[in-house]
Amino acid sequence: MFKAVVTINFKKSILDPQGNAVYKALKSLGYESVRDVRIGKHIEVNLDVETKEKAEAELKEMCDKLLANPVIEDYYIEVSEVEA
Amino acid sequence: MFKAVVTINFKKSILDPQGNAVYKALKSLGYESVRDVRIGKHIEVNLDVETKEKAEAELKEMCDKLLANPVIEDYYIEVSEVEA
Amino acid sequence: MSRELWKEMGLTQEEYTKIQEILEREPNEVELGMFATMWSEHCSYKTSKPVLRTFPTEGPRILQGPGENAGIVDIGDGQAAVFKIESHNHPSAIEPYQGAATGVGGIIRDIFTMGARPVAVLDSLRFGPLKSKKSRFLLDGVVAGIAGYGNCIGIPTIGGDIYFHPSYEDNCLVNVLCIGLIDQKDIAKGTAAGPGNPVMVVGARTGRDGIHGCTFASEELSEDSEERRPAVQVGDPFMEKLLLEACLELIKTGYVVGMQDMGAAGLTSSSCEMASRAGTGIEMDVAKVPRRETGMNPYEIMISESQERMLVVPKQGKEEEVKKIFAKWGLEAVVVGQVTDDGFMTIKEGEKVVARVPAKALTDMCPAYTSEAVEPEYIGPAQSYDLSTLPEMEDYSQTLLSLLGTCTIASKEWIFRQYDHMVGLNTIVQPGSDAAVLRIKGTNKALAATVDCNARYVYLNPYAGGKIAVAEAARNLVCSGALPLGLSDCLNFGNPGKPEIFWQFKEAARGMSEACLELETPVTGGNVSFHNETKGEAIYPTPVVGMVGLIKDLSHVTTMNFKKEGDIIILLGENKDELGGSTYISVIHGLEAGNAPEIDLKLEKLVQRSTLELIKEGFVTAAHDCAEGGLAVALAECCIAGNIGADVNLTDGIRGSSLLFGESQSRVIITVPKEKIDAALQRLKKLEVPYKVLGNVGGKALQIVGTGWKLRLDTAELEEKYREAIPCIMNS
Amino acid sequence: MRFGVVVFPGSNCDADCYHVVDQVMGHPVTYLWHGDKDLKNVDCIILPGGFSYGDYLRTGAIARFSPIMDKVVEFGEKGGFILGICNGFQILTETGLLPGALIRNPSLRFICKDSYLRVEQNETPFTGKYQSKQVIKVPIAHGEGSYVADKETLEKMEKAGQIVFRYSTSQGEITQEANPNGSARNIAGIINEKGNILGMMPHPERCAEAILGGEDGKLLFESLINWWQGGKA
Ligand SMILES: Nc1ncnc2c1ncn2[C@@H]1O[C@H](COP(=O)(O)OP(=O)(O)O)[C@@H](O)[C@H]1O
Ligand SMILES: [Mg+2]
Repeated sequence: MFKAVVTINFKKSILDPQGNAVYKALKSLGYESVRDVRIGKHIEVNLDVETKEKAEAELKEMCDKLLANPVIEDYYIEVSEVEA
Repeated sequence: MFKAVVTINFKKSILDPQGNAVYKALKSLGYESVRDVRIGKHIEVNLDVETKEKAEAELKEMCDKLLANPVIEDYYIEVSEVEA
Repeated sequence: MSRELWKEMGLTQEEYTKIQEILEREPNEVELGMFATMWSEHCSYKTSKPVLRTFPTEGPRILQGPGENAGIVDIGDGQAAVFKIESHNHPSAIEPYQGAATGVGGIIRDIFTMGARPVAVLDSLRFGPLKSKKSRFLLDGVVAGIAGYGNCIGIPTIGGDIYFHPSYEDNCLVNVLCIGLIDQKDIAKGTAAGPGNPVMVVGARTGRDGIHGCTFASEELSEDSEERRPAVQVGDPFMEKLLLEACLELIKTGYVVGMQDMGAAGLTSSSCEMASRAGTGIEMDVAKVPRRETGMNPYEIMISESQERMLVVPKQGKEEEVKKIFAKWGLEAVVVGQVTDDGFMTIKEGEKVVARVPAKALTDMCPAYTSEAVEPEYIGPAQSYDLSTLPEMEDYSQTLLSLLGTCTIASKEWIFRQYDHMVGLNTIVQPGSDAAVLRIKGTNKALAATVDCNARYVYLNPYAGGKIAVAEAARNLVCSGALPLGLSDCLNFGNPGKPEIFWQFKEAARGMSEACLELETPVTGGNVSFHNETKGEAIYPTPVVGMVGLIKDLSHVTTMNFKKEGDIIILLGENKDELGGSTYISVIHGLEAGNAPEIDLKLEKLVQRSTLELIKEGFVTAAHDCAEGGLAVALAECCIAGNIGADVNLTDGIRGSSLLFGESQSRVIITVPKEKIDAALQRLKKLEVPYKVLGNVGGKALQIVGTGWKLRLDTAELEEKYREAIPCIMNS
Repeated sequence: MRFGVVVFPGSNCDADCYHVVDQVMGHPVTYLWHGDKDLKNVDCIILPGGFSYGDYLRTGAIARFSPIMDKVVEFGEKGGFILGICNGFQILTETGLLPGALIRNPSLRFICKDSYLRVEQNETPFTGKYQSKQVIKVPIAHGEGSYVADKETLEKMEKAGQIVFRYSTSQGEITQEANPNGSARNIAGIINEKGNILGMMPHPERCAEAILGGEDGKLLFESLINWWQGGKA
């Protein structure tokens, strides 16, 4: 069994309304030291495949097809083996 | 400058509607090997503080106060130093 | 200047030469970018203008026709309705959620720019058939995007229309109409009058969003378009809500000279249009424009299409007051320049002048193109297709069920349940009827609104189809008890450079104009979306009509659901043996042929006037127009909505299929209580409108008896077919 | 009875609540600005629906830190009446004035429609004019209205009679099909232990006038005013 963690963020130049709102909220709560906030998705997928390579390949496909929106988002995949 | 990555997930006991929907969608796309999907938030916060300890402490406070809702969510913080 | 640059920006040789003439020198990159965006089809209407000029735009109720950010009609008591429709087709095809969401955001800004409070949104959608995965993906995303933006900002989406047809498979259409309410004394315009007055940028910060969005909208979609994806922007409805409140608060102070939203071509279009309208110039420093990203150059700042921004020209000396109001709403407001009297757009970066162009050159001097118009070859054979030889279907009940289960006819609940259609506490007729109705609080009046266009008719006969689009919209309003006031149109077509497409465009507009004149519904504005084609295949010509009407007394509000056992059903208008362009021949016989239904505007007007008269005189308990699927579908819809059956006799000397499913125009079904029937019939005779008593409301089934045939279905069965069609496909 | 409607950035049912109190109920009402700290001496605070702070991060999460909210919490803890509708309910759970949380509808879609509610508890200041087990028709309009709480909390609330409204069929049956958003135990509205703070996802202000399709929501406002004027629940 493999566990894949996919991190999805807006592309750098794309407006991140959520991140913005949280940035302002943190500032108004008095966290002066905050410079920047970006909010993305954290997706954990457990996969029952034989090899890490297979898991990575499948995940990449899933991201391109469904999980991420390549028009506005970048994604990053990390796969590790776990106990079944 | 420190960069904190906060990962926020629903508690195990809470049904994750988005994870569920994505799980079903992946299955219907033919990804038979998928066992489980959980969807959470990935928050990146850049902080201008002196030490890693300070960054971690501030982040923990932010999570308890605002970023996560302890009734339904767990969070996990990772801080690393970055170029200003 | 490298040759490639102006070409890359989408300008023609002729245009480039003209720019050189105007400036009497070579333009620099910033200037070229400003010209390229302002002279794009999307902003300049260079191809469509000569045709648009033929629309009737004046009338006793028209306070503002085309030319401003939105049209305005007088609704009495010193109040006015402000409305406009816009397309966001290309962005939605590429990123359905954000494309549709930012489309909603854009049109809402056009309304509050005029000082009006937006009170309703309607959406007009076209997709490929839902059996395709891509179409389902697009529908899902577009609806979620409209919901995401409209619900968040708190403006109800009260209606719309939607068709599914293969011609939209690669070019979906997303048109959005927004309506606002205003006290006439508060009307603001997009002018930069008064040299010396400050020019302020308010709202969101500027980023590299949608650089070249409007040139993008003026091209065909191709594989390349994927590369152009940065043209897609992310909307921030929360920001827009704040902007809306701040702008309306500002207008109330009386400090505003002019205001305009930054839509396509961003800072460039808003500033030069405001200056051009006022006959002034503007000098501004791009270095003062608040930015979200670092390292943006003047060119990028001038043409960025970042959302949720406005340009405001307040009275001199009121800058601080403006800032205070925006600060209250957590927004930035920054003086970036001032109005001048030299007629020039002078753009600086710090002290350095980076562009200097006459404002009017950008807005008015783009060469106009008169395209050639040639009747397409398909028209002749399609129109003369002999439909009289079609085999008559035996089982009309089954046919009716099939039609009710066709996505274009079936209930659109799956869509409008995702829209908050109630917020604002004004929606007194919710989506699902002919037109949506909004009460106007504090008065006894209401507004009705609808969007309509049957593109199959327009495809088969653009001239008739154009007329029908206007007539149907007006008819829908009348059925709700409203007097139609005016319309805003969104003309979605293929590449106008093709003589066949331009012919469709011209003919449709000609038909629309005639109908506007006859029905007294002038055009108050609109939008043109060309280049809706992929690999040379154009969409069906789709001139969407968004129309607004006034209900003078709340007691006139009428809905389509059959109400009471025993009410008498009357058909106004005439049944004809027409099947051309009908949903019936498309669904049952797989044909897109025949001529569009005939339309006699005099009869149309008479039917509409009579319907409205009877409503006002209190005779009518339900009214519904006959549209897609014909009389049988219209009757079924009235039964389903009322959860009650009907008994109907159809004894015209016309074959059953035409009688039941033909889409002859100018027909309205009304019901009248039994005790009022004699008086009602007398009224109808006096009005000299053709009518027929069809039968009465009651029971649990819809039964229609003709000469030698009978159709009978339980309302429960009708309802299931009608309600389940779209959810069944979308939720699987 | 004096009402105050809190306006957060992004509130969009604030004017609707104001309208109902003012025009339908005929009682004094004032807006309370999120950035202020003055409750203007009101007797009941309404936290209206909408998308405060865009509902970014989590619904109601950011609104909870508005300056006015400190005062609202204080007011509630002292026994003042608070009615949280939709986003207002979400804010109340974020502040902890009400238990549990609201998460996304399982369909992941926004739902706007009439829903039937069974009145589970009519012995509160907000519901005294309803019959026990009366079925009322009140619209919902939300994307995140699925109520969750741990079992212990749910049990405790059941016992204490804190569950005020449940989604039901038009006949008053509590079924899965009648539950539009997957809420635990069909919960549509709850009250705090003291009985002065009510949170609900459905919008009573949207059905307080016949012209809008129903008046079932009006009774909620009437109940409250009646209680205030000394009538019994
Ligand atoms: N895209 C949509 N968004 C919102 N409401 C819609 C949409 N499409 C259709 N509706 C609603 O469904 C009802 C039926 O629409 P339609 O079949 O186009 O009616 P008609 O033929 O009378 O114009 C109308 O009330 C309309 O507002
Ligand atoms: Mg209709």
